[in-house]
Amino acid sequence: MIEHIVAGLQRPNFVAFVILFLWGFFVMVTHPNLVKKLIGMYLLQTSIIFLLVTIGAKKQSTVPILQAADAAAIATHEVDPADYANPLPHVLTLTAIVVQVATLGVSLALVAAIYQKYGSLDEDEILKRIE
Amino acid sequence: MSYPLPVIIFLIPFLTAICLPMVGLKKRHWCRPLALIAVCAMCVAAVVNLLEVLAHGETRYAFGGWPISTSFPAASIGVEWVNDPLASVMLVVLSSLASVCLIYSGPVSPQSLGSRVVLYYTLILMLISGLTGIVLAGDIFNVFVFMEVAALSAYALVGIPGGRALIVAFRYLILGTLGASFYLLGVVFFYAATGTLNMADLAQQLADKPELMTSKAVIAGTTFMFIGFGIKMALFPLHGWLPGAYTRAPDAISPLLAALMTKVALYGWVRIMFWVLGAGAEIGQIHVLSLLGVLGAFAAVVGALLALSQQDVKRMFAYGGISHVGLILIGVSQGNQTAFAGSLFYLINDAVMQAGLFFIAGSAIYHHKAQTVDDLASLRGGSPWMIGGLIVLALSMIGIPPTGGFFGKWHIILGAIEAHNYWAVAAVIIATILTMAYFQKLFVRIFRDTHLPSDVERIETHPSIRFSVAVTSIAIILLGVCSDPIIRFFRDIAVSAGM
Amino acid sequence: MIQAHESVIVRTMSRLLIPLIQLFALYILLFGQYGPGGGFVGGVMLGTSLILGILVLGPESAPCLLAKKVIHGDGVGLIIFAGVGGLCLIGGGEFLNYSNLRIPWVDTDSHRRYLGILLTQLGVAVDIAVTAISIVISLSSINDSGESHD
Amino acid sequence: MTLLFEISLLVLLIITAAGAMLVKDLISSVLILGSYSFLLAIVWAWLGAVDVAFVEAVVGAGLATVFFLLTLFGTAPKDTRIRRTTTPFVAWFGLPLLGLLLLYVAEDLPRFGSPDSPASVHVSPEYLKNSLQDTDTPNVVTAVLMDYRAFDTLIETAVIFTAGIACVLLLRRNQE
Repeated sequence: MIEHIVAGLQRPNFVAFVILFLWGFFVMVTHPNLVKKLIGMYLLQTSIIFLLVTIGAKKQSTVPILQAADAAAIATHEVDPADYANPLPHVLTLTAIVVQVATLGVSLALVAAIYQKYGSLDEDEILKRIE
Repeated sequence: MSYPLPVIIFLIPFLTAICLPMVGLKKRHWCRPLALIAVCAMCVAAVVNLLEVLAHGETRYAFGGWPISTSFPAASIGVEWVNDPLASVMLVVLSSLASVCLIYSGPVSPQSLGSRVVLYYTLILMLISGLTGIVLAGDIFNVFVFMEVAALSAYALVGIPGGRALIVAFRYLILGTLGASFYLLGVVFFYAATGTLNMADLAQQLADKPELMTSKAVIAGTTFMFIGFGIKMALFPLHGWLPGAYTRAPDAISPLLAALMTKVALYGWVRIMFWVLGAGAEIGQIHVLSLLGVLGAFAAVVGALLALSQQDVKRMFAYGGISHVGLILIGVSQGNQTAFAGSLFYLINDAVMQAGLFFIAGSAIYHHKAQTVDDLASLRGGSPWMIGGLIVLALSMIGIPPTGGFFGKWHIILGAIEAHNYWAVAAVIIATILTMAYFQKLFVRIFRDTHLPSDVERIETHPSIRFSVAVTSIAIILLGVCSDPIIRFFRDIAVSAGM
Repeated sequence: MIQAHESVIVRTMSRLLIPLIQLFALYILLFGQYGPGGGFVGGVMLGTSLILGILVLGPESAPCLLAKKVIHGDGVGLIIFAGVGGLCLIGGGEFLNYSNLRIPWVDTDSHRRYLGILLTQLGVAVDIAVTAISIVISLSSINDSGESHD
Repeated sequence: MTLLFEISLLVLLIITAAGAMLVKDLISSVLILGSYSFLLAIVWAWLGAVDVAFVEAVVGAGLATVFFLLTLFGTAPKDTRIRRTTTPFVAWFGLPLLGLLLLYVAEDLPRFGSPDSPASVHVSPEYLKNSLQDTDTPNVVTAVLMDYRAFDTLIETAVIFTAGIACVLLLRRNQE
């Protein structure tokens, strides 16, 4: 069991993902302040995207934009996928980042409407003002 | 050119939703009829699609026409839709219930919307097209994006009445986004382990390389996807958002959410569980199906127990829905054809029952301002038709023969006996008894005082409410009467699911 | 709405910056196929240029009035995107299969797909810009409502 | 790019995230979140995802911070200072356990940057090989985003459209 976890620690990216994911999850679920919850939600979503892109990354690989010089190589199908980063995770990340901001927009609209009605951003304060 | 009907079914509500804000700028009163026409057209197209699929079997639709230049078996290059019998049946149920809910939402919609009623109907149509996408999707990342469309419109629709609804909507948003993020994490783990996003291709990868099934990445992916779907389908420990959301939502939206949101999430999990992972998946030597059954049993019993202790009518029906999700999970996890067919049939019945119950709860509030169980008595004097509908739906919720609910439960119990899981049979029976108890509490309050209260004069219920309650009650009885061919139809779906 | 910023420097600088941001956004949008960038980034930058006008130059300024007119076109970007997809469907291919776009002077499939990608990027950019501006206007109209009723 | 640069970038990332979550004043924690997004954009650029770095810088640091600050300017200043919160015992015990479980899972994930990991062998070579002939667009990410998986992006734009409509529906209830 221990050597599995030590093997896990060899990957700095995955360790960073785990720390961000759990901390964001913790703040998002337990913090009383509504805006702080949203900051935790933001970090949770960015940590998942961070893991997605680290899976697509390759050592010694350039940006997946085929330069004109490669046009000849591409014509004869010798594009070596190893020297370009994997484009698919980047597409999923673009979609996930924009979903994240859309969710953030709606949640901040809800927070603004709640503040307009109850005059506070703190959950316990709001619950007191409901009765 | 592959068979375009599924895309047309999706495009009808989608394009109407896009054009509604433009149309609504000038002609605000046009948007409700336009939305109704769109959903009814979608219903007709879904029935035609069902007949087509029954005649010619499953069809696949590759967007952008992308399987052409590759050697891959499935079109894992582009995004793909799978239009198999189960998906087309779900489409028919989804579109017919959505049209009945839209008819019902005429008089009951929140009145203080003013010019924003256009956006209200846009979001309803976006919710319906999002759910259609989940039902038809053949690509796990596509399911995530459709889930976000449906979820975002649901958060805003729940928050419309303002005041306490906003707080409940915010809680629903936090838990919903948590669910979607866990699902995305599951997708990331599956992508890391197999490199593909297409369900058919993923299933083939997992079948070709057996050691992949027991690799920790796939097990973690399955767990995260299950937690994500668990939150979306309000499985018992993760159901925190559902009672508040359905109670505080506007009365026109509660039936739409109650009937469709959790059921489509359950359908999504069944599709991934059986068509992608295969029924033999294990999480660390614990057979996933038995784990699922235990969680389902726990959810069924505790859901019905919580429903017993509720005072608010809508909250009681919401907890009833949670217990039914648990019941369906019990059926799905028995691993044999009878229980699987029974639970899918019960899924359709439960969608119709939940819609009907929330129609009645909404009409009680609309006509008699009857919020809690105690003041339902005025319903008896005011609108006897509603009481008739309530009796039929209660029979189906408990599971009495003429209604569809009985046949679903009956096949789940048969399947559980067949699989020798007697604790599952016990859980189903306990849940039934508890459901009987809380409906008995409901009917005692209605029929307790023998003399008719004199001051309650006969209220003429709104025709569209009477129509929607009548349609759901008749649908429940029809489902019950012709349950045998439907169950046989679901049995050969179970065969294709690898049972 | 948020009142005009009090310091002259901020107002004049932002009045200078807005056209530059828009120019750069258009460059990013149109050259999204040759380098990094594209529909999403170009759209957000177009939106941000008008958001700068709303936040800094006050309600009566030109960018703010333009923004108020723009937010009525909610679904235009999505209509462009789904319209291109629909045209391919009508043209006889699958939905969003750009090689079926019936464009008269274009003959090779790959060039049709190139134009299809360009059109959809425009659709995405318009949609994101309009939504960003509409969310900012909604969020900035919280405190001027004063009384709260539900 | 020595390993030292990568490790320091990740450490900086976690420090800014910690700052964003621990700071008591909401407005400063939002601004630290903006710097977190900026650092994340650098991390994307280092991982070879240039398009994503661009979007993260514009959308993450730009738009998200504008949304946060607009909401906070709408509230009274007394609300932006939040009180001390006590972390429940289960958090100190449960979260590290979850972390160890996740690290235990990490062993089966492909090694960072290995060119023969399943993700970069199975489907993505097709994109790299065919995208220039099929779509004439050198930027493979845009080709995949707008053509191969165009339906995802269409629904993605629908998500943004829905978010815009939802914000108007929730907030602008007093215009008419």
